[in-house]
Amino acid sequence: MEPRLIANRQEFSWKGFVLQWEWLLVVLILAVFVMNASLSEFFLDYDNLRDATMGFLDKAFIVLPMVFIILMGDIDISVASIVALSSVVMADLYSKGLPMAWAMVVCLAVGTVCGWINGMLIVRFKELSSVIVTLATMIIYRGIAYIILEDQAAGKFPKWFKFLGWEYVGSIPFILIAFAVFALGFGLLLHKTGFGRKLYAIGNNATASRFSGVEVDRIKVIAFTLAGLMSAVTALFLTSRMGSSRPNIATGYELEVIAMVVLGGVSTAGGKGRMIGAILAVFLIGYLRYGLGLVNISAQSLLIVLGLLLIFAVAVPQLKWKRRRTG
Amino acid sequence: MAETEYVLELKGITKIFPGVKALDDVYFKLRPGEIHALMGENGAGKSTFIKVITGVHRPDEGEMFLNGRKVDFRHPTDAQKAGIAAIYQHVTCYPDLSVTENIYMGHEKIASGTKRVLWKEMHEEAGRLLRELGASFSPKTQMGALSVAEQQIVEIAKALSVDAKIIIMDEPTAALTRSESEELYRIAERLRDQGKSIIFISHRFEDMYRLAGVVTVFRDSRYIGTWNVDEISNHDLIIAMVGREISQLFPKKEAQIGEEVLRTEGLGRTGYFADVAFSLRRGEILGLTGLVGAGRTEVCQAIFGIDRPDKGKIFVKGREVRIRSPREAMGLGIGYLPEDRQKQGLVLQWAIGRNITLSTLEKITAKGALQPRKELDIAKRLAEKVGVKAKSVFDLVSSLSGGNQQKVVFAKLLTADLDVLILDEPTKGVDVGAKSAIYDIIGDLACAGYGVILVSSEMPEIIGLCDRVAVMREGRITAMLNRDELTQEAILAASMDDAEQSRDQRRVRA
Amino acid sequence: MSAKIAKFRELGLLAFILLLSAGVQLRNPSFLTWENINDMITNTAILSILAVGMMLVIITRGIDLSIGATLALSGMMAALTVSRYPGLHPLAAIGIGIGIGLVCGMILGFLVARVNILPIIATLGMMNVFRGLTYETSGGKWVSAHQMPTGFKDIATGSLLGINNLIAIAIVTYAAAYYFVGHTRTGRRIYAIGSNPDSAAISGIRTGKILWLVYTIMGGLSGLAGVLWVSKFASAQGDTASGYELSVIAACVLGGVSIAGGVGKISGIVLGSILLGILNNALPMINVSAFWQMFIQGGIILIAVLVNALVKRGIDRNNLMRRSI
Amino acid sequence: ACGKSNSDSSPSASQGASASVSPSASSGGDESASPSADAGGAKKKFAIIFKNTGNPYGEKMMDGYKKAIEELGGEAILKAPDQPTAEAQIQMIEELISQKVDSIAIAANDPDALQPALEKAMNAGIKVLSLDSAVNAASRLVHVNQADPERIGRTLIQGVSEMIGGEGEIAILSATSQATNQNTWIEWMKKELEDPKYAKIKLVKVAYGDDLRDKSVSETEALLKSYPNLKGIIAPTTVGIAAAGKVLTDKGLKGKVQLTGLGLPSEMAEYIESGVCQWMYLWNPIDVGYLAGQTADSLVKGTITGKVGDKFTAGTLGEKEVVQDGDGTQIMLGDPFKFDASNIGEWKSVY
Ligand SMILES: Nc1ncnc2c1ncn2[C@@H]1O[C@H](COP(=O)(O)OP(=O)(O)OP(=O)(O)O)[C@@H](O)[C@H]1O
Ligand SMILES: Nc1ncnc2c1ncn2[C@@H]1O[C@H](COP(=O)(O)OP(=O)(O)OP(=O)(O)O)[C@@H](O)[C@H]1O
Ligand SMILES: [Mg+2]
Ligand SMILES: [Mg+2]
Repeated sequence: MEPRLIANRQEFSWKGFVLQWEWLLVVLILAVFVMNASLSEFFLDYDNLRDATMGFLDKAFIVLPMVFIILMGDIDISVASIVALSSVVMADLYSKGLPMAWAMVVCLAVGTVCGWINGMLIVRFKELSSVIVTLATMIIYRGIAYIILEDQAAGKFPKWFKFLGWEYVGSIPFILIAFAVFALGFGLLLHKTGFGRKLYAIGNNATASRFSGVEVDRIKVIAFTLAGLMSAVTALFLTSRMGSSRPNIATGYELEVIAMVVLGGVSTAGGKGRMIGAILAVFLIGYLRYGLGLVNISAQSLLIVLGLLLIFAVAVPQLKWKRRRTG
Repeated sequence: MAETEYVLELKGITKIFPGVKALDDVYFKLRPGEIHALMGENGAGKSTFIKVITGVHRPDEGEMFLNGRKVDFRHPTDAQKAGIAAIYQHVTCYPDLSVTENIYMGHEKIASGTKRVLWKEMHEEAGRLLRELGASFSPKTQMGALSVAEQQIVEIAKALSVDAKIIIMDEPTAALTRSESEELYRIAERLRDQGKSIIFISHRFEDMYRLAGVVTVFRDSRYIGTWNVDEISNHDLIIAMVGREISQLFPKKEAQIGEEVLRTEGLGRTGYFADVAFSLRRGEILGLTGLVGAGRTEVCQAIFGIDRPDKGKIFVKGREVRIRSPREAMGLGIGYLPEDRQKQGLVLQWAIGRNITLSTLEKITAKGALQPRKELDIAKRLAEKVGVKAKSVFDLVSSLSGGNQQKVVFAKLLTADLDVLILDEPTKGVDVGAKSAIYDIIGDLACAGYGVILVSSEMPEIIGLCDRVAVMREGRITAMLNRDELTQEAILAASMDDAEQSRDQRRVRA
Repeated sequence: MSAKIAKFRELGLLAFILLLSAGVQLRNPSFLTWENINDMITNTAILSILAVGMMLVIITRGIDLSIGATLALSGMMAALTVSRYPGLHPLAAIGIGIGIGLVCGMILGFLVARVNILPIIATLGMMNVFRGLTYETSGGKWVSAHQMPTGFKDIATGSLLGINNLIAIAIVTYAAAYYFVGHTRTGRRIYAIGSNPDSAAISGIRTGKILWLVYTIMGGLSGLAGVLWVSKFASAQGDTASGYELSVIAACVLGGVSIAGGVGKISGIVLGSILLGILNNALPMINVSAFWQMFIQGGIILIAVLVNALVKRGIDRNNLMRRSI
Repeated sequence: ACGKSNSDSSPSASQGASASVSPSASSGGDESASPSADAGGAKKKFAIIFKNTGNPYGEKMMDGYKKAIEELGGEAILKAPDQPTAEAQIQMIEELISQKVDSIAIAANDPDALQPALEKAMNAGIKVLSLDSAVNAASRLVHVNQADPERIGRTLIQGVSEMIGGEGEIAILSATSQATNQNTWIEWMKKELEDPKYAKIKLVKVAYGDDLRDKSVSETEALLKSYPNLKGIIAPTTVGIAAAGKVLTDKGLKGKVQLTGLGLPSEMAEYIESGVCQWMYLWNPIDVGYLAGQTADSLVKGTITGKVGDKFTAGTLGEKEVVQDGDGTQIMLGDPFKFDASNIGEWKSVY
């Protein structure tokens, strides 16, 4: 049979370039900047813009692995509890005399183990969805945090620990640098490695991935473990920002994180979306909140704005798609 | 006028799917009280045509007349109301619901006043329909608990439950045993005698000769012609369907048979298969056939590490191995082309290139990073090798025709260093041209020293391509036929039991 | 075969509940008294009413995270209305609550069925909106017991034929739902959509309409629950029932409703709600430390779902063994 | 109509009968009466952060704060997050630092967790004080204390002892196990119980209703069943005491089980009028906010620095003095006010 020639170079398409989801986010961020700048004289101020990132980046570390998990069509609602548990363990051990550096290592280890347990339960019990498993572990992990610290707060960390959440390297907040490094790492992992490719494959078609030799279970466990680890990283920064720890910290973070991932264009139906989108969403929500905070908008109005933004952002591509299908 | 003569008439129907013209200017006429066979190779467009009639798909061009009146079905319910019922090829069941509900979903019996669902009546009626069809399971059974054959019977009952003027059956016998088929013939004839019209699709010639008065043939999405069954010879019919002499289809290439690469001994998985023993050598094509549901796929997937067998041994190149995952199987040199290419073989939303390299990402990874250049080169080379018709490796797989999709799955297999290829129904739903191309590829692979296991339900394919054939029935190998023993009769005899009747009952009870 | 599994599941859950009750009874003899059982069921009534709606939503492969907010909004609106017009008939207050809930549900249904937004996102977004509106309408105030007419408070404390109204309403809801999912065409089609959406489309079922209906029902029930909640506790707050959706989902899951869709029985969610009700009631009574309560609760939920999964596996395996191969 | 009520019936312990603390004042418009600022425009900005939004107690406190600030010609910024978390309050503090406010008054969701954020604010020259629930001494210049925790704890025990006739089992229904205010009060209650005169009173359990209605109800019911001889319940939290009142009402236990604690008059009016709860205590949140506003202004003006012994005139509340409080300093509003059937009718519509 005569071989047919198949191109392996892609022509650059302006349409494809322009129609990327991320542009919508960029436009929205610009809009937020313009709006905020016109609302408050304090918004366009280098120090303020910089310090604002310190306020909203703590949970952004969880956004990175959550992108992986949602890409695969799963979800992890236990992350906030993992933050609480690993933070509480760290604070408790430190207050019992463990050197701070070791306490931080234990914090990361606790988060990793919690994530790993989630992952193992999910792949070992395929008949249970990740919603149920992480719903149960969400209660359990926070429950353990309560058992450990009871009604106490633990803290009085060494001075240098404050560095994580409050200090600058040069004039750039350390947390921003740390986030940039992690974001780059997770972005490369997702877009440049076989691991990332497999995540997409699983999200699009887990069965076909398995039949193609992709170690679906292993990858799921890794993704959930990463979510645990990054929750512990969040715990480090959040604990540093609060200067102490309690079992009830990070309440409600899971939904905020999921909202950011979804707003970033990552589809919970699995298999679609990019890291950059989620990162943009972090900044979009962060600066929107911050800007509205500068004009002291009420908490309830802020809730409504954020809810509508989420709906609007996911509805737009649906409408576009529908029109294309019918027209 | 023709209005009185035909209950159903379709003219110039064209249906285009993204990338595929599934129907191209097709004609069809159906008389009352007629059993009309619709034949054609896989992918000829038969099922699509049926879905046009039942309002699932809307044609891009063409007209449809019911009793001489022009109709335009926008929704399956429109067709139902017009008295058309269909048994679809791929079972469309609700696994979580009862048999009764599966039969009546969409046209439940309800009390006229209270709108209450009349369970008792439906169960009784369903029970009656099932008894008529010779099934002995209760209508209250959950659908998901039934075997494929039993589910097919439910589908038939579903079509019968609507008091339809026109009944369409898309390969209803594919999963049935001979006695079950007999039952179906009887019912079809009775319906015909009541003045109903039946459109009947089947790949089995015996079905057509036993039942149909008229046969229409499609080929490559086109209408070829309509004949009275007793007026056309078998030979001419095959030429009409295939477009050439069938011997051309299977150019058996003689490969060098080498050492043994795969052997199983007493392989078994509780509830699925037992005592499966065979060996495979380099260059050999081993056929694995039997009726649908005989357990062939289960055996293949057990060897490939999808499910774990709980008894027996597997030897690869003489060494006993335990295979726990597809990845391990591939590491040992075993590749599997799955039965359902859309669900198991491909990531449909992805481009050709990515699909091809999915199973061997390690090969295109250097220092942890994927090498896009290398990836695209490999994809291009393999796509060209198996002859995918596409513009570039960036074309989405979902835009390809079934045959081309299947070729992409083949290309995936070729990326890895394999010795054994297990091909599960590689020509299912593939058009004629692609089919012969696939046969070519299979022949080439054998020549290149792969050991090939070819699972197929198509008799000519098995007979034309294989060196040896294992026939399975109800989870066991019932015959191992050498090339010189290969006849249709021998295979059929091994796939169906003489004491079919008693076994049917046993299986249904299980 | 699987029908048997379902039955077995429920028996297993029932056995678990009985064991748990026996254990609690040993530690606190006042657990299985008529009064306590009555209290327990009354306290579980609202949860179980919501579980009915949630079951329908989950059967269609969806989820509704907004019910806590819908409940708060409709409860608040009903309370504000009765405090402004104390002469209003209690049934009218219930009507207002249900009406507001229905509107919320219809909005969600529209987003899910028409705009095609995934349920988890649509309900997450609207959860924020409804919660924000609750604060907005109340202006940060609570509606307290003394602002509510006695008739309104009697909705929850009064009784019907000797049965507390809450229990009676829950029983009526269950009976209606039982009839609806078991004996009406639409009810059965909800299962069909969850079991196999593609087949449902081929069978001529209007998927969009039914999805819309399901979310509307969920909204209506949340609205009803809102009025009952406010009446029971004689107080309406902006943060009423925040996070309650998770308890409701847990009740459904414990009751055997499958997140994969298509599966769920009224009897199952009754048991699921009762198990949660017992946990809420029993843990304070057996004198476990407040700090252990959460852990025990989560642990029991996890054990219950894991045991369920294992039991199901065992049964599947048994069935395979019985096949004649 | 009840605007004529004078200081005797006012929950404010301060002697000056003031418009700001009388019931009628707060039901009137809250913005109109403010004397205009110095026309130049550079109004000083005073911010208050309450625990969470949608809490009438907090709304009243913020009203009082705003009242004071506007009287003094400043600009009041009222903030509260939607969830009562320290994390959200940290973000709000950041937002206020960016806005270069002059003072932040905060009712803290966590005494320690705000320390780094508040230190940053103080370093930026912002005068920080806490009110209602304190932050630790290092995070504030001064704390505005609604009432002495020792007095609250002891008074509640004295109250319940009087109600049950100095004999029998009692239980405490608190908010969350984390709530620092509640925990301090409970400590003092236990200390008071050590007095031999309470020998016949036995504290059987401290239960936590988490400030959730449903949980508080379950916990109350469990108390009643587990301790059939229970004579009294102390609930030092607004949601808890109302939930307990509801349970006692529904179960017809009026007179059999006594209830007291700290509650909002509006929430408790029903149960005080019916006699389920003979009396309970609270301070006037409007006054707490008002005093905080006055204190903030004095801190900004430099009248006081937050050191022990500083004195200033807190508007209609009169002269106030900074006193020692553990490591830090505080300003006391006064004793908690007792609400009973005689005065509840007047207060239930106020807060
Ligand atoms: N929904 C669809 N989208 C895209 N292509 C489709 C779709 N359905 C069918 N096709 C394509 O249309 C062609 C005709 O398919 P059809 O199922 O009608 O064939 P068939 O004659 O019934 O074959 P078989 O004998 O295997 O059942 C095939 O190439 C198939 O891949
Ligand atoms: N009711 C039943 N009783 C016994 N065995 C059953 C029953 N239902 C299904 N099975 C088994 O389930 C398996 C399903 O068949 P499988 O798909 O593996 O067979 P197959 O031969 O590959 O069919 P196909 O040709 O469709 O690929 C078979 O092994 C069959 O024995
Ligand atoms: Mg077909
Ligand atoms: Mg098969």
